[in-house]
Amino acid sequence: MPTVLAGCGGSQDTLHPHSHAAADIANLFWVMMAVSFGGLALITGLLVLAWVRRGRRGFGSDPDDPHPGEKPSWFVVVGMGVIFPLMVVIALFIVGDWAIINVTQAPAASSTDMTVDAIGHQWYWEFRYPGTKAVTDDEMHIPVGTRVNLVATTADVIHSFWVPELNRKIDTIPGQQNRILLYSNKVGVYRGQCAEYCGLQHAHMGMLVFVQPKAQFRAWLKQQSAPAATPTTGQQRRGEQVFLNGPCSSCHTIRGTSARGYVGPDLTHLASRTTLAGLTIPNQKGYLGRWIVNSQHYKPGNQMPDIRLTGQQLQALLAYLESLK
Amino acid sequence: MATTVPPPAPAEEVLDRLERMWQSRPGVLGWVMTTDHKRIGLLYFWTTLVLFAAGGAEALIIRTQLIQPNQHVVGPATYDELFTMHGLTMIFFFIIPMTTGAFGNYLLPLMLGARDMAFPRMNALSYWVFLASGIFIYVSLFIGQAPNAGWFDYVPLASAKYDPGHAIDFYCLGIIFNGISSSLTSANFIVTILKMRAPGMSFNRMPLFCFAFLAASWGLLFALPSLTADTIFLFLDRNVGTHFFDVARGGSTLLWQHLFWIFGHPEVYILIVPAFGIATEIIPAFTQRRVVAFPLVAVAELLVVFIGFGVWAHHMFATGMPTVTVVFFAAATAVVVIPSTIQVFAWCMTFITGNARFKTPLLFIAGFIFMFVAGGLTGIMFLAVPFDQQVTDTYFVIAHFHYIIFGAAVFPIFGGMYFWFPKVTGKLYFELPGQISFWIIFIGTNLLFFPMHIVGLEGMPRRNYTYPSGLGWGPENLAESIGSYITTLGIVVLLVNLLVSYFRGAPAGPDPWHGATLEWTIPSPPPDYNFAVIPKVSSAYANWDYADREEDRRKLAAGIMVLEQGHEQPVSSPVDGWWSEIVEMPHDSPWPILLALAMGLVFVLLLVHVWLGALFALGVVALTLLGWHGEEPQVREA
Amino acid sequence: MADYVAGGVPEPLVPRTTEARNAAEAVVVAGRRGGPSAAFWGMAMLIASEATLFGTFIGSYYYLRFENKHWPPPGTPEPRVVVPLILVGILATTSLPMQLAAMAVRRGRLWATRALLVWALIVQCGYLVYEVHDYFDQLHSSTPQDNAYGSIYYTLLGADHAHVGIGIVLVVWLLWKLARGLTMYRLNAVQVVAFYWHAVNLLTLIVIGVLLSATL
Amino acid sequence: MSEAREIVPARRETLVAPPPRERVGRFTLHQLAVAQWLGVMVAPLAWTAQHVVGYGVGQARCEVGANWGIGFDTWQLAIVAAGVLLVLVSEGAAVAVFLATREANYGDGPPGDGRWGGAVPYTRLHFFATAAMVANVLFLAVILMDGLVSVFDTLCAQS
Repeated sequence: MPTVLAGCGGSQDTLHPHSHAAADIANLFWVMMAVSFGGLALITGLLVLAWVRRGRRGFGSDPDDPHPGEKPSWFVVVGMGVIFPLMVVIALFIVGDWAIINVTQAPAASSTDMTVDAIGHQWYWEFRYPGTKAVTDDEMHIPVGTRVNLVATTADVIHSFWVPELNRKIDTIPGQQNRILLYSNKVGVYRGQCAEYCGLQHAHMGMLVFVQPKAQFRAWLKQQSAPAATPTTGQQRRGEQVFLNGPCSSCHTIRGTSARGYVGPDLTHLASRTTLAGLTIPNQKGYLGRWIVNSQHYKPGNQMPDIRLTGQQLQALLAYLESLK
Repeated sequence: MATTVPPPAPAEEVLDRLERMWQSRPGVLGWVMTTDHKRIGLLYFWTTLVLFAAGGAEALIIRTQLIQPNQHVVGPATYDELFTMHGLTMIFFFIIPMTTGAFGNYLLPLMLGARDMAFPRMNALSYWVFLASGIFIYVSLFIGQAPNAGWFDYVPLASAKYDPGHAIDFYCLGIIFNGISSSLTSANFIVTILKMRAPGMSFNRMPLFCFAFLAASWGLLFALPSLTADTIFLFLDRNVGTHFFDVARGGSTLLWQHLFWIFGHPEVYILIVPAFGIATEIIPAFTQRRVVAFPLVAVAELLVVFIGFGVWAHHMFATGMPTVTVVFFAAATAVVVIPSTIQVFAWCMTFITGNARFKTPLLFIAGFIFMFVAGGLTGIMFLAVPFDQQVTDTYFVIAHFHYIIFGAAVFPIFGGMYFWFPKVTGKLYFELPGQISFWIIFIGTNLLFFPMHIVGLEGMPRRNYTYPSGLGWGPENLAESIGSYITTLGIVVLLVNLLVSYFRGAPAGPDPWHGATLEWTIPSPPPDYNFAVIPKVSSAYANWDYADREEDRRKLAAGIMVLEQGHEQPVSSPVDGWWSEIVEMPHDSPWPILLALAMGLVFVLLLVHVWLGALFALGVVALTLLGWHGEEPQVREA
Repeated sequence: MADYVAGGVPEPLVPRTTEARNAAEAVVVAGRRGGPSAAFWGMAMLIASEATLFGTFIGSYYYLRFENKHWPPPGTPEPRVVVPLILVGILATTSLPMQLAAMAVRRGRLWATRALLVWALIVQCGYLVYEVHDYFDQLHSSTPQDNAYGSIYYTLLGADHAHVGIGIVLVVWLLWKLARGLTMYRLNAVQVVAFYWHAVNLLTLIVIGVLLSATL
Repeated sequence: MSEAREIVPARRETLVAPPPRERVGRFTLHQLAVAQWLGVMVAPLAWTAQHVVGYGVGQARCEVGANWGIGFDTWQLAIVAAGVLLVLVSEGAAVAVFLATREANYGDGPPGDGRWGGAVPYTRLHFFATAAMVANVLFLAVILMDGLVSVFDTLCAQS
């Protein structure tokens, strides 16, 4: 198998948060982990103590006492087994489910600056920017330091939108409009992935979140809202014909042309992306070509059939697709 | 510490009578028609062991596939079937039948001082139904139609639209079929524990093992119907065109998840509570000390299952339920921790205040406590909803529940295998290989499961048939795979050790460990009638009440409490164990296996949509039941 | 050994089912035993499990109801109220003959038992026949394939009818058994089946109530 | 027979049912038995009811088809208050039985002398009462936690 993307820039480490929601969760984890190791150490210590004292009767009680050291043991069991853990879980409950949950739960609509719709498909993510025509797939852009109201829905089965470094995950349930706050305090690329098992290619359903400076983001959005670039060279025009007359247009949309398919991703600005097929391969001419003729090799079971094209048809098609900046 | 007096020469002719009356037919027919709980327990044991091997093989293929990024040992389709079957097998066809089926069947009557289960023929029926359901579900694998939507099988992925073919139908019918077996077993156990106790064994004199199995049986009895209803809905949606889970027609996909987890969470406790029971029998035997805080441990075993019914939605925190709802279940999740902490500290204090001898079984229990605490602590973390929403569906969760299910359920099963091996076979196992097998398994499992915490926190979702390089997941996965191979090696050592011991082991005698409960008062292997004299019980650790045991021997000599006029078994009142009657128990019967076959026919015909045929097969089931009840237990002239 | 005591009762005084070879002896044994038979407990387990199954069905019914704005959905007829209520009332009365039968068999009154069982059987069959007819009649106006409401409605109702049917089979079986005299085993059977019928009657009342709640 | 006589158990009182009218401290055995079952049963049932109804009220208040206009906080507070009350009753009963049978063991040890030494049902009463005393604390905790969040967390916000 040819080399597939190496994480493609972003990482998805829950312990490298870049928003206060993710940061709160990470800090909570560090505290819980410390306490947990304490507890594990305590129990292990007791077991070791028992091993050290093996072969001896307990705590100086006479040998035929059936309950050596029963009383002190009761104090340990009730104190360490009931009262102490009860206090710990109640504290954790209050911190986690009363304080932090107000940060991670769906944001109040009024408190957000913009909305992005994330639509899960088998097996890629589609992103729409309400109020604009912009549609992009697998790669979404948001402005830095902006409270984004992310609405997660699904076109087929249950998926789960998850960008660990920005916030917790949210499932896309048919018939529901689940929302989370997407916010980043740092420009950069963050990787996300579908987290709910959604079929054959669940493993290849990644996404990238490009967090850009506000001005840059506005420019990007403007460019994405525009219809597809009209082909300039003859090669590209032939490619367009291949696309429109071939099988492609039945599944894919290119705004500004007659291609209106909705099975596969929107390709209007394909060339402006860095990756293909849910972060399976980089968006380079070679990969794109091989993907078109043999996508089942990279992503077995995906919805796109292997397309049979002659050599120059393929070259023309690639030239056209490469021109869709 | 005094040891038990060797039994005096028994009244031979009485024992012969009992022997003749209670022994099953010789040969294969004896095993097919048997209603002897010991034979049924052994049948369960061997069957589940085979299925354990299958589930383990699936796990090994999975680990080999994930040993490094972008592997292609198996394709995604196969991988999905593998992890689905792994989950189904280990939960429904290994741990539950191994604990309740094998250990429960073999040991409960022995610990209660009974001669058989309350419903011996129903007991046989549950085994044959279990076997049939196991074959049913594994046939799917061999005809390439294995369930492939995960063991929790979420709709709409499992609906006919996204998963055509028979895969999910096999899942639905197999689960219902297996559920029938489990329900029968649990009903049988509950009645046995409540009614078949030796007269005088009041509730508070019952061994903790029995409390654990009572709790697990109640759990199964009340949890399974929810899954049954769920799978019925799914089967109807797929094959009859109903719309329970079809959002377009007013259905709800979350309904599946709710019903599934109303079963699925108690299920987790049903898996480990019998393991608690095994632990609470091994610990007293190897510390020569009664378990600390007896009432609290007993109630904790019941509470963990009871409260476990109130926490199901914590598997659904990421589905966007209202915050108030979510937090309701977080609160229950917080409190369900406490019964476990009670038991852990009770066990540890028993270790310390007792006189611990770290033989192999106790080593497994110590390892179990370590693994259980480790897995339990990560479990506590999930009560913080935001954290749960961050790591759910990642390998962090896999690590958590494998620490619980392998560490807390399977370790005691291994410990129990060693512990009761002398009782079942009459031979001693070899100690050194036993301890070696423990250390291999202990190191292997920790190497296998601990890195999953890390890789999960690094963002690796579960159920991916492969993963990209460059996200730093490689080393952990490599370690996990190596760990899986080491664990397998350890299990092989364990089984080989037991197998060799079976042929080469030294004779064990009735009571090699000076164990606490009644099964150690009788010869090993136990006679078909279990107890020559219905034992006198005046504490939860009956084998240590020497006066009572001495009295039993004198009673045998005097022919008192022998009940040899037939297939007789005393029945007592549920709480205080006042003796209420002596019942005649049924003997070998062909009907259980016939009934299981008829039921199997029903499910096969449902699978292939021969509705009328299924109806006809139901008629066959009814006729079989008629024949079953044709033979009424009456006096058998011995 | 007369005064050896275990579990509160001297061994010779403890009733043996093996001593019950005919009706009279069975009655004596049943009279002397403390508490209900193990078979009774077994039926209690079955009922617990079945009740949980129906509890799940009913929970699903209300869950789906909360998920839907209109219940039943527009276009689906509301369930009829009067006739089902009357019928279920009539069915509930069969608890009386069943209980009387259990008490009669306990006194060894074989003919009374048979007569009471037949009484109950007639009413139960009447109920089931009408209900099944009504069930298929309703299928003309709405089907389980229409929407989630139809699905849960027909599933719940059908499951309940199935349980009534099983009860009828059990009563027929009892009569067939009792035709050949009384034994301990059959005495237990009558008591157990009576128990089952009380549960089914209660279940039917609840199920019908739930289904009719859609008309509120 | 003669041989049988001499093996009449030494502690037959551990095996014979005492009369329910027998006085144990300030109560009769019968009263204690009832109190013990109250202590064991009431709290779990109270929590079950509170949990199910509380969840149902949440659904009824926040779901699509919930056009019943349920006053959420009032309901929750009522349910929680009732739950807490019942659990306290249960705990009270358990404590009473525990104190009345304080001299008995739990039945796990070898019987000592007299009715306290291990005679059923004194040990059984003591056993269940002790267990219930601890268990009820857990039910109290979970009901209070439910009450806390159902009042303070933002209502019907999607988690």
